[in-house]
Amino acid sequence: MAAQPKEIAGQRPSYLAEGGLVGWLTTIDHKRVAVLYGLSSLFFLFVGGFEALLVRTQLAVPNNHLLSADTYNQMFTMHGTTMIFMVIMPLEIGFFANFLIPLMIGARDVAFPRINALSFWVFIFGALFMNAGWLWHALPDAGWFGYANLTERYYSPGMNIDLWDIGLLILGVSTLLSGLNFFVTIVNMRCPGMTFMRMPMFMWAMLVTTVLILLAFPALTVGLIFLFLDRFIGTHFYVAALGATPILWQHLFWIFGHPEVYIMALPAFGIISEILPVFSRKPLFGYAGMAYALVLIAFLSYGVWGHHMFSTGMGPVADATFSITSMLIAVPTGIKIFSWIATVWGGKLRMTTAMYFALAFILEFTIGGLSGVMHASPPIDLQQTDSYFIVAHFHYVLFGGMMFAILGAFFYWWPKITGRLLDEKLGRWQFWLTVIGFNGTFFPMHFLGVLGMPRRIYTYPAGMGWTFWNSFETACAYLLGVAFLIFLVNLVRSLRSEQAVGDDPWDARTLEWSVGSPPPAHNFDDIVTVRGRDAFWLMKYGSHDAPGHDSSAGARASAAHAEAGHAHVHLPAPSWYPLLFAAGLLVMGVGAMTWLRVVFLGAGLLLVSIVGMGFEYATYGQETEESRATFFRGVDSRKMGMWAFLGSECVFFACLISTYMVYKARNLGGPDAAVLDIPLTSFSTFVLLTSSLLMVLALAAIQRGDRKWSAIWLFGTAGFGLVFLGGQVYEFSKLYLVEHLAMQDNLFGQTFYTLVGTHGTHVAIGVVWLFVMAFAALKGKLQQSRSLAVEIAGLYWHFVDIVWIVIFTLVYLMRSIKEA
Amino acid sequence: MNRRFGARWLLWCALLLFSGATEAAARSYPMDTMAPRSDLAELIQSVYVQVTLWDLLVLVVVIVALFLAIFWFSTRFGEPGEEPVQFHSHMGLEVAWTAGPILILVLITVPTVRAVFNTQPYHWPKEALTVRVIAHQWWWEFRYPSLGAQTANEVHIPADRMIHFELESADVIHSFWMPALGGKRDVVPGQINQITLVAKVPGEYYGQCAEFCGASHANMRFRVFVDTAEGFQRWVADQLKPPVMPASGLASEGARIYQNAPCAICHRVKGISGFSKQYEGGFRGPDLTHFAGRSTLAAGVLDNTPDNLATWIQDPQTVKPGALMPRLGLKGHELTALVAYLESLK
Amino acid sequence: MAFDMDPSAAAGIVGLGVLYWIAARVLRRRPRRRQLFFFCLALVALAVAQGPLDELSDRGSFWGHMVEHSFQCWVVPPLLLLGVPDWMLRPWVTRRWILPLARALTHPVAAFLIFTGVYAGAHVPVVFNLMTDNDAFHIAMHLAFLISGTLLWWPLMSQMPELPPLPYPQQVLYLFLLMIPMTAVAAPITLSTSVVYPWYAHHPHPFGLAPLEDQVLGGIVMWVADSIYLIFVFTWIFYRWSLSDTVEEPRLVRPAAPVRLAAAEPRPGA
Amino acid sequence: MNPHEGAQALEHEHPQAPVYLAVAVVLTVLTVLEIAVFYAPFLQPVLVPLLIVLALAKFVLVAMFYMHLHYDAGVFTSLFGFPLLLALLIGASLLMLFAYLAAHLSPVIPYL
Repeated sequence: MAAQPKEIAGQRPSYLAEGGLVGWLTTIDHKRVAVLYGLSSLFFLFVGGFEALLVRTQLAVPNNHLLSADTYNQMFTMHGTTMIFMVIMPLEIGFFANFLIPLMIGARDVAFPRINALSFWVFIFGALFMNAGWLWHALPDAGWFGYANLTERYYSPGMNIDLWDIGLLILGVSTLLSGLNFFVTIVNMRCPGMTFMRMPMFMWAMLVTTVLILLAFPALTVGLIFLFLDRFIGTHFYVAALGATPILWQHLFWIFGHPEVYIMALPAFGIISEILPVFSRKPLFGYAGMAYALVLIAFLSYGVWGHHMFSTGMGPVADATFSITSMLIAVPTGIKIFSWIATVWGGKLRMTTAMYFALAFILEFTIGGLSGVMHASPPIDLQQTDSYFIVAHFHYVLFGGMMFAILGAFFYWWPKITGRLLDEKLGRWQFWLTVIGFNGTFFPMHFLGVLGMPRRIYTYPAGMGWTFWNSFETACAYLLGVAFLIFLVNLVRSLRSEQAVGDDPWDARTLEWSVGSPPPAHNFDDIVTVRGRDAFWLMKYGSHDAPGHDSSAGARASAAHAEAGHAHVHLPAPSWYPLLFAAGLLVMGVGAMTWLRVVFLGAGLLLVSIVGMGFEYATYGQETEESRATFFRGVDSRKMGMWAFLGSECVFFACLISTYMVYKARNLGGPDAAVLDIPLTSFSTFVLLTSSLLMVLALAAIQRGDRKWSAIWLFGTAGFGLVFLGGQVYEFSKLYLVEHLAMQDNLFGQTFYTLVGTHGTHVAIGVVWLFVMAFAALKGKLQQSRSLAVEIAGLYWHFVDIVWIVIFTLVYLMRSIKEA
Repeated sequence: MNRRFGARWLLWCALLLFSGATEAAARSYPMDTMAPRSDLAELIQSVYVQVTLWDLLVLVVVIVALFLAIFWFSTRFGEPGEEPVQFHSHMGLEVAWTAGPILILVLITVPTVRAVFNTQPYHWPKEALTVRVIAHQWWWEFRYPSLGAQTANEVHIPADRMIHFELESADVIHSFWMPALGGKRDVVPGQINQITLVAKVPGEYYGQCAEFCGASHANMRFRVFVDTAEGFQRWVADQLKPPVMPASGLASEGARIYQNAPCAICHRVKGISGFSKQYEGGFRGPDLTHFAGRSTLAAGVLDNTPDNLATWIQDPQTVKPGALMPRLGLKGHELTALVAYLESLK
Repeated sequence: MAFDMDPSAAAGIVGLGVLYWIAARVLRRRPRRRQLFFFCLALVALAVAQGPLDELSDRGSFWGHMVEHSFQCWVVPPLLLLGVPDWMLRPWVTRRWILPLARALTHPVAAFLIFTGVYAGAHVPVVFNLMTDNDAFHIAMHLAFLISGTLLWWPLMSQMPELPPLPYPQQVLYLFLLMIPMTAVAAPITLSTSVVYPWYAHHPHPFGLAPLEDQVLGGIVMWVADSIYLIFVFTWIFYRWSLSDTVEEPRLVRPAAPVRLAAAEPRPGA
Repeated sequence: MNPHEGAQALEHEHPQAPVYLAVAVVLTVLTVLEIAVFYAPFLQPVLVPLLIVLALAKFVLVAMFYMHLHYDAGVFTSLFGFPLLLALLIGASLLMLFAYLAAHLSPVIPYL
């Protein structure tokens, strides 16, 4: 927050109070990290908007020469990637969810504060890395989805696609980590009394979103790793000449792609489900139905990705199946829309700007959803896909849906975040300009789609009947630009104003309004007990004779009690390691584009920051009283975090193994699975199984408090791990030198080396982790109370062992099975 | 990025209003997806209309409910009033608005699944005319294996006869889209997709590549000429005739220039220049044997007129940025001679 | 459809009813009206399965046979579990040597494996032919379906604290894992191009269906009916989960003064 | 997976060494069986189902005992079970989708 909001008299010290530049660089308070996310994504919002205006101006008239072809391709690609990965997701997940989750569930902070800071720094470095293309006129230019073999080195030789590939990998790490963090926070750190069915609906939306993130991003990571190997090492994962097929990229991308659009949609549903009840003074209609709709959308979203690929010819059976599942997903969305209208029905509506945006959301999102149902049926999709009809559909869903919800959220939660109200008059101006500009820009795109204007064309001939609508849209697009400028003015003016706003200006219903606005650094003075849905509304208007109601009349204890409460709260200290981790990742990315040794430098930075974070706090691995109080049936957050991470690793290895089995039948020539050496790998399997045994013995020893034996077993496990790695290095070199199985010219070779190599890398990471543990045990730092650290390392190690069991069977023992 | 952006901005605004008005009057929409001219397109159109009607019904219900709710229940800001009834669930209502959409979806799914299986037949009658469509980076090549004819960017098909398009790609993923004659089908390297249709109304129809395929994706257009049976026979006969060898005059001079210029490396004129053996590069240009017979030039970007041809040969990059055709540096008399020769290849 | 039921099935249904009545008398407790209703519904469903459906399948209709199996696996056991109150089973189950056995059998993994074994085993051509050829084995198979079906539904619907049901999220996981064996059994039958079970090849099929069409219809009954059925069960589990949480919800008291929400001045102290 | 201890799972009832050794022995036996099945000529026709069953058994053993799913709260089982189920569904559907491509579309013909 460049302009430090002036301290208002009588205001308790808010989270924005202390910390200069160093305070902001090392902060791990979820509210300050959220503000950092908010600022950077607002900046990228205007960058994306600028790219959109360039695209619209180029299309204003036929045969326009404002932008050259490749500049236009770069602009529309960056508009898509920026708006999705650097604006909507960071705003919804990094800014609003990050700020509000702990406040809404009555927690002091997120489950892993340092990972929260780390995911911000990784996000900002990834975004800057991808946008570095502005300097050399080499921005990514193959569309936000980057379909295969146009992204191969042969067809896009420049560094454009490298920036996109590595940038997305870095952004993926950031989103995956924040998803993991919020999942554990919501499941594990709800205040007493707040069961799943009493959480605010925004918490349900974020819980389901984090599950989607955890299980969708691995598919994108696998696809990007294959593209990275294709472009840098010369493998042919998507090149048809060697028997591979570019359709594999489309499958992997859209397995991530459709859950991704729900990762963006569900937080917006949550925001709307929070705004509507407050300004209608009525509880949300059909709470159970809404939660059920969220869960059903999440489950079905993994079964619908094929509707992006109807025109690639997957065959009638696949088209019919994906069409049915895609239409099924419209049912839960219908439940939500009707429930929102029922929430507004019969209420006393206060038409603030936030309410205007929420109501406009319902209308615009319905239009977008219904135009979506049209191309869920394959015959219609053959006419509509890759035409401007699709552009109209997803802008109605993304802009009319997500952006309206985000703007509504800004107007609704701004007093909570900054302690000031956004000006309603400016807000009204901005709302009407946005609605007119939005509908004017994007509704004619339905006509252009029906009139056959394809997507992503940098110019079009005259006489096709498209010119009028394109010019009309460009004019309205500038109107939108003006609306967003008004929004910026509104934000800046409110930060400079002196106007003090009470803690609860909207007489709202959820817990975050029970603390001060802006809230103090430690959120809650004493942990709240919740007795029903809309916890704060019950505190204000609930009957006071209900059993178990605490003595203090209102939610806010008296100031004196607050001061006392303030003292005993222990806030974790700021730390430099998240910034170091992100810097290490950035250096690795830059190294991949320049020299290999820079990659190793980056990896070193990464290792230092991880080990540093590991031992930064004296209580690492200990379950403090504070953290145990609020756990979900006594389950430790760190263990739940590891299990969630292993869950997403399951999907990661599933994609890798399916690629191996799919490509095994398509190998055109050269050595194939018959060259694999079974005796050697059988020995490796025994080695890994024994290392698992040693691991659990080490854990048993630590839990008994036996320091000597725990060190011995840990060194034994790490040693056996090394033996396994040695076996693998020997096997790879024998295959490469003796059997001439190379990655570059053999489809089986590349899938085999990638799959077993990735597993080998996981084993290597495990070995390093175990050696660090072993030395810590040797030096006495791993007491019995910190046995959880060894248990978590054990979970990771056993998971790596399980994956090897699957690989050993599917790859080695079934080598003679030809067709998968 | 173009530095002159700021200065010329106002000019565009003036131009917008003028061109907008004239354009709106133009009636012809060549790429209109709602004008079916083949059995495949009519099948798609029927499902299109049904689903759109169901969508509009649901949209009307939502709009009416929403605006009624807004106008009946909104209050002036701060106006006192009694607390609204805090009802928050009603089982009958919730079941209704779950069952309703499911019913509508069943009514949509039945025609959709039936249309899916009709539009992708596994096998087609023997007498269907097979047309091999080969997509290159930014132009289309058409071949008639049973007739031995070959053309580029313009395909002729007989009306009222089953046509079986076999789609192959020579480089990246493209998408073969003829809005009037049926949906699009991606052209994926490594597999042969197919579209099977019977064109009903003779005429000239526009088509364009729909899958982003690089710099000049926007300039990868093609024309489909649906001819009557005898019109198609006449066209095939023309295509099979050997190329015209001009005896004298400017055209013959152009022929000589054509032979020793690098044109012959990538382009083929039957009988005069095959692909030279020593050129291993995978790239090939369109077949120019009957170039003059085509109405458009450079994959539907320019009309086939001598001066358009001259601008194209002089500098292909301005017409199609990223085009793989090099700038030959021909000028003046040589250029007009070559143009005359090419225009003589009827 | 003539209602001539197989004598052993008739005896079974009446026996169950009498047993239920005697147990209620002996333990001198009346089952709740809802439980009685569900139990009668279970008996009716069993009668429908053993009566007309069994007769239809005897006349050679494959899909009729599959619907009968679906009744025995998906309809009768849940109704039985809803109908039989826990206090009626308690004296039997809590015997010293029965409880560990019951605990092992109703363990989710065990119940799942037993049901999958029976369900998949029955559809292996060899076993199926044996079933169609000799009636005693056929009846034994149907009993096996009923028993393994009841075991399968136990972790989802048990009312006995000694053998508790699974927590709700795991019930959903248990349910969706169930889709895999069902698809594995139904898919080959539906998609196979030849008649899998020879007994149906040379038997006349009612409603004029060809043997292959009958088989595809039977396959679809198993595949689609079961997956749609499971989505309804998933909805029912979610609904029960949402009911279980809103235990004591305090009454709302109307605020005394009408609330003036002018944004400027702060709200009166709570 | 262990509902019998009711909702409040006992966090600190750790299995001791003998349990682990027993599991290790079973795992080793299963691995030896797998390799034997691979090399046994008469088992080749039924190789795939046998190997899958053995691998599944080892998978469940390691997950239940080494990773304490048998002893810990049920939430971890769901946390690991759902993604596993999703992984199976994604893998199966990718295999079926590409099997269709291989069966119905003619292989790569150099386009010249």
